[in-house]
Amino acid sequence: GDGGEPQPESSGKPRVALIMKSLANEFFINMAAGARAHQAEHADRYELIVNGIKNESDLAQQVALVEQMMASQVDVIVIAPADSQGLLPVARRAVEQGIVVVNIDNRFDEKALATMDLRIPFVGPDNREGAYRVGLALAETLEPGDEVAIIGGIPSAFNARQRAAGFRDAMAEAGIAVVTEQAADWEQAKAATVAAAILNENPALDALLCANDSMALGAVAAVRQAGRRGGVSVVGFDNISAARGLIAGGDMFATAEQYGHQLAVFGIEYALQVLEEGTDPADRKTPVDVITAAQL
Amino acid sequence: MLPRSDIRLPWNSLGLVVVLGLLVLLFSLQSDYFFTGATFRTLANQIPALTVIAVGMTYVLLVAGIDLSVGSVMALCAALMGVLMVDGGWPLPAALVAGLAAGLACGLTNGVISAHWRIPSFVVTLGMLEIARGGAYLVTDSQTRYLGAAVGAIGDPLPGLGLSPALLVALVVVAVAQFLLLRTVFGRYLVAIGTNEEAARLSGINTGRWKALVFAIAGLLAALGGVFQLGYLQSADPNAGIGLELSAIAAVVIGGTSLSGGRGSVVNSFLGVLIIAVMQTGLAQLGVSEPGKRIITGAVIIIAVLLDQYREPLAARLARR
Amino acid sequence: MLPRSDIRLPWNSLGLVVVLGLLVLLFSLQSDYFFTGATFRTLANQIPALTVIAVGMTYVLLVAGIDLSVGSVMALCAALMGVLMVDGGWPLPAALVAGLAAGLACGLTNGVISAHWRIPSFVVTLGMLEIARGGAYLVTDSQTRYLGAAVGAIGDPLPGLGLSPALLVALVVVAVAQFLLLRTVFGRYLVAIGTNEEAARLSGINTGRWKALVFAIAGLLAALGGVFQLGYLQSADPNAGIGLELSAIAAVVIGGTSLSGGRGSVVNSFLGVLIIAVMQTGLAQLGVSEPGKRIITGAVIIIAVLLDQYREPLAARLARR
Amino acid sequence: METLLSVRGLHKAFAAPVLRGIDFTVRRGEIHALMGSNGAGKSTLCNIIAGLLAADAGALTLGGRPHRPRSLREAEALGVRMVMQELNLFPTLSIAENLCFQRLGNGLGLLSRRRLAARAEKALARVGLAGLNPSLPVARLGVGQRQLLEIARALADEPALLILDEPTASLTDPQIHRLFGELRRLREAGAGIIYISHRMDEICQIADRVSVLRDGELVATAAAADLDSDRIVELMAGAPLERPARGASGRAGAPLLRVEGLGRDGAFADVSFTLHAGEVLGIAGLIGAGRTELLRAIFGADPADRGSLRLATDGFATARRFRRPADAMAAGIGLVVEDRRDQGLLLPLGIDRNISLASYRSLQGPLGLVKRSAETALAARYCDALAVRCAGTGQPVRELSGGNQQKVLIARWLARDFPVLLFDEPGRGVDASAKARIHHLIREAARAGRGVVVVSSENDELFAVSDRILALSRGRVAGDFDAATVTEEALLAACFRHHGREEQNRAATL
Ligand SMILES: Nc1ncnc2c1ncn2[C@@H]1O[C@H](COP(=O)(O)OP(=O)(O)OP(=O)(O)O)[C@@H](O)[C@H]1O
Ligand SMILES: Nc1ncnc2c1ncn2[C@@H]1O[C@H](COP(=O)(O)OP(=O)(O)OP(=O)(O)O)[C@@H](O)[C@H]1O
Ligand SMILES: [Mg+2]
Ligand SMILES: [Mg+2]
Repeated sequence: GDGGEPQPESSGKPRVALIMKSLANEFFINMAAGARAHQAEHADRYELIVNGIKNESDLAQQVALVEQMMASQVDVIVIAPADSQGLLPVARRAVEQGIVVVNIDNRFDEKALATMDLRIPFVGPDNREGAYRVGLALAETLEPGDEVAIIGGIPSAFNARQRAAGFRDAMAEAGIAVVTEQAADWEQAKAATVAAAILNENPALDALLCANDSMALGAVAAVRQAGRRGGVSVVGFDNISAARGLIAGGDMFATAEQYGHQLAVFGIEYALQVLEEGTDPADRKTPVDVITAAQL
Repeated sequence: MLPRSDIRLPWNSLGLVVVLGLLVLLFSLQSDYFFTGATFRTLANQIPALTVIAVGMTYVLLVAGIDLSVGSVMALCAALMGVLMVDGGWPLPAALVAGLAAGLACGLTNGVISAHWRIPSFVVTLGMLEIARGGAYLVTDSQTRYLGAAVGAIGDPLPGLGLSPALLVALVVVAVAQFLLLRTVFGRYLVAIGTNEEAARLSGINTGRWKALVFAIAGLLAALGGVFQLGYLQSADPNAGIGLELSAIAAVVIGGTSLSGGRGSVVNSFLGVLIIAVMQTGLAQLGVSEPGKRIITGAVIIIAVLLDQYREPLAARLARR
Repeated sequence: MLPRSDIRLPWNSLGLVVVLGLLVLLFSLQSDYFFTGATFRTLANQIPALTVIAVGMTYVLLVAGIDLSVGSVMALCAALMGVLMVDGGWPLPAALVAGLAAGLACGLTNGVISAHWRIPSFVVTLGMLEIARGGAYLVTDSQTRYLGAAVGAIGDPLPGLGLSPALLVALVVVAVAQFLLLRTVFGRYLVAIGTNEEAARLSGINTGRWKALVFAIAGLLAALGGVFQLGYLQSADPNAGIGLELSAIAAVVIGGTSLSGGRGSVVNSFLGVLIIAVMQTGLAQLGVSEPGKRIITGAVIIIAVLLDQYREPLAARLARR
Repeated sequence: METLLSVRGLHKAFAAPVLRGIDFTVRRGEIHALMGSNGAGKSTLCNIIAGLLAADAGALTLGGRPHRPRSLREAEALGVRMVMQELNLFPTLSIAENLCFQRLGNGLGLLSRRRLAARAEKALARVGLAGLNPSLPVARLGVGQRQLLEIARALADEPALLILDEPTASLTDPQIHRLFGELRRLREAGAGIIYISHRMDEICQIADRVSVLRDGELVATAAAADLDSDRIVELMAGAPLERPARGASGRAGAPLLRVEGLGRDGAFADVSFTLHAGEVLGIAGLIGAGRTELLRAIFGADPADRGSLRLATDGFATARRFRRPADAMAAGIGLVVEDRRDQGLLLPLGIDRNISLASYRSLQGPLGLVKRSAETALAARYCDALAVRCAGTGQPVRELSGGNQQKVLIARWLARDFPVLLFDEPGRGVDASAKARIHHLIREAARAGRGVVVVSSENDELFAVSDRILALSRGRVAGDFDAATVTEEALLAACFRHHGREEQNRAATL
């Protein structure tokens, strides 16, 4: 603790707080489930509290969560930050309070970390590279000069920008034209509306690249409604179960698997390692794999 | 004697049709592909859910209530149907009944609590917004369910007609709701309750019961919206319909329905839905940037209602001729 | 003769304090770490923005208006300040003035349009919700600005006191706003306008001007909320405050302010803010699942207002002694 | 005659007792006047009979059976109909829908518009509104017409017991006449009628028996023939009333306000007159003559379309047309509105807050603080001057009786010293002695050099306060009379001047 607070009774086991971007999204749910399963197996090693914010972009609420966990005097915070810079001040305070902080999923801004003279180990995938590889897989089925459109997440979200950038990298490399890039705020219905409009406006469109699978589901609906099934490919990101069904059925071409199930577990193990051994683990990039019908 | 009041009814639709026409014209000038059958089919596929939800909202606003829970209730009902069909293996009709029943139950809960304890419906439905969303996460375990062709028949265009069953049902709902409002005792009671609830109560109307019924209808229509959404997207997403209450209220209010009750028209709400849908589709087709979309949408909402201010004097002047 | 109306004022706070006490008790029983200084310092850091925004909302609801744009306006103002400081190199005080001015301008626009053209404020502020959000995206180019220690002084606890300047300012705002409401002619006018706008107008009150002023105040306070948020997060996020209007209205309505105008209390709105904040903090400390959080939050909103129903008769009985 | 309604030992209390041991009967085929000063408990008694309130103690029987209705609807099923003191209409619904609200549909719940219109036309004809289009929304009617609508609604059901709580408060003589014809017809058919009014002349004309309430106690019941109005007033007040002399506040001074060719489309046209200091100008007219509209236009509540006002303050130099009440008030004009509940009072707020509403300029301390003791003192002064019956100056106005609410509204405007004061039906619902006080205050104001305009549908009231009376007919000035010499006949004839020949003839036969 930071002050002379009376320490409440505790079991003596380290208490780990897992702070997610959202617990209303399959990807993070998987992550949390993985963590819970791990904790159940190692119940003697640590206690686990899982929290997520209501709205994936609500930075303030996530900062509040970190503070609340600090107030609860947890020993470890494993966090998937909603913003790569906005969480840093509070993370630093947590570190100063003696809490072990591990960064998962969305990487803290390295420059900002450096200026703050802070070191927080990172475990997670590279969204941009993942999107790039999904884009390349798609590009193999297209030809230079073909037209595609990108449907992005909430415009200011870090991973939304990363994924869109990855898609753009791949398209540029393959010489495919991106005719429009629009945001659909990660939402299925919104993506359906946007995709339908894009399809109307671009009769020669060959593919829709969506920054997550929810939006890909919306795009698939729009393609079907426009009667262009087979003519327009759709790719997504996250590999949620519904997307797997679509890929199997040929409505979607590909998605990206980030092994979310293990992501939080890696983070927790890193933290426990710091606690128990006092070592300072290196960053660890977790794999991202492209899932197409061939992988299912 | 000419029934003059009919001409001056607040539900004349002149101003809205003008706004709609202007929007279509503008987008057609900007994009070669806007004024095409494809666009209008797209629109026709997108609006059924918002349409029926706006109908329910019109009724709720008419009795001076508000329903913030429609988006969550829609998601909950769609989620329930999705889970029952995918995980439970239920046939579509059975799941459909269960989904509609869930919507009805949510709406009835809203109505009974707010009417019986005289709590502002804003608060009750705000509570329900949270509760139903929680329910949607709970039943789906926060995972989207893909249903595929099993529900396709709802949203796919009927051969020969080019319109989906969802749209047809939505149009029927609009027509029936407008008829109920204008031509039945039920409709007059709603207007009376919205105008002067105390006087309505004194006239022997069981205002609480009618209001509860109205919220139940709104819940049922939210569930129906969920069915349409399910058919359209062929999947059940527990995060569906976030913020939908504001879109629905915007459509209804653009349609000239008063937020303080007693004045409203279902047909005009439908025109409000069309204005919103045309705007969304048009802006997306033009590929306007996100900030631009937001700013234009906001401005159009205000301008539509502003123009509407001039609708009544105009109609009155026409009527005086 | 006894001035009875003062005793029977709606702004007695008994029921709310009871609800708040119950929540604290419950969470303290469930978690060893809840009833600690650390938790309360955390709370104290989190509430300033919502508090001042709820104060503005109380005023708006008092004159029978509503302001849906507060979240967006807050984000726009914070974004503007962030951009001016980071990209423009402005010093904090100058950026602060610019941010507050932007909030005032948004609020004034809301007020003037809705008062002058007699458009429901629901619609105008819904439009502004979109426009200001678009503006926030525009000025930041949709990217969060990190400000660091430059703004830390706003949100960091003052040494010795343990409370941040933001909280102190927020408390002063609450006190001043309550005082204005109860003790000044301005407050009387707001209550009169909210109770019967036509009667107020016919008594020579320039209702349009006062209403515009109230919306301007709400805009200014939303901007102040943005300043606090900036200090708290040390960064300017164009996505901040999505859905904040509902939280603010929930807090105010839990505090017993009527949505139909004429009845409200700033202090009780503050208690409403505390109830919401305590609930969020408590649920997070217990690590309740997301569906659970939603369902409990919804239920508490409804129950708080339900208990509030029993507050007035109870207070009346106490006053009669 | 057979007893229709009997009330035994009725008690009712709100914060304080309001009815104390009332014994009261109504016979079949009688019109029973219920008299009492403001706040005596008349409306409360009727509300209990009509099922709106529950008694604390006591027994009621109707037609020999115990009568304990739990709602208005239940009482109505037993043949009781009440026209309440305040209007209870639905402005957004049509006249026909309002008139037939209880029976809107056919068996299937569908509106039968033709049947509604037919029934509405019949009901309207009974109260002399035959020309009105039944599909107009009620929002477009004036207060007088709405009052008639309420009466038509009650009459249409041929009730066994009809309660009229001040039905004539905003009606003019011809309508009252017609109403009395209908009441007599109903009486012949064997109905019992409870009639509440503060107009003594009406009581003498129509009532068979009179009961007088004072402070919640029934102090007398007697045949109307055995009482005269002085005696009734004495019973009501517990003391004899000095009758104010007719007319004349003194000498009219210099001109204060000139109205020149004022007009508002569809309401009134080409109205010109001059108001002098020290003068009370009465305005007479039939319902819908445009009197309310005229006052509202002068005050800027609904701006005029044509014409202008000139004020003495700038030597009649500028021609103005106020667009906002605030502007008119700044120029020294005040208006007491006709529709106190919807446009005048802040019902949930205290008496003090209501009286001070237009006077905060003088009740304002430094920093805009309200001088609360001054506010309370002001309220106490006027509660006293107008004998407002209340539990304290902080009591919510909602809880006051109708007449006392009216006094509070008048107090708001007397509390400030406007050079020009406009009163629209100031005596609406006020009892005789309070009316005398109000008239006294109006004349006092004039004597102090202010100019006062009084619109009233009650000729006695006009005669009692005015120096001069202007007649409006169909929105046009149809006569300017000296109040001391004009006869009722001449005034009535002027009011009908711009009506059709047929209506004028009908009026002549009244
Ligand atoms: N809801 C209420 N709460 C408290 N007091 C009330 C309430 N309703 C009526 N009263 C009181 O009861 C008394 C009788 O009121 P009532 O309306 O019966 O008078 P009234 O004889 O009809 O007077 P008026 O001639 O002015 O209409 C008044 O003093 C009034 O203030
Ligand atoms: N809001 C309105 N819209 C349209 N017409 C109206 C409105 N208010 C009044 N009128 C009409 O204007 C005319 C003048 O009404 P006004 O109320 O001035 O008459 P009045 O002489 O004061 O009679 P009273 O008040 O007793 O009804 C009437 O024909 C009335 O129907
Ligand atoms: Mg009365
Ligand atoms: Mg009038």
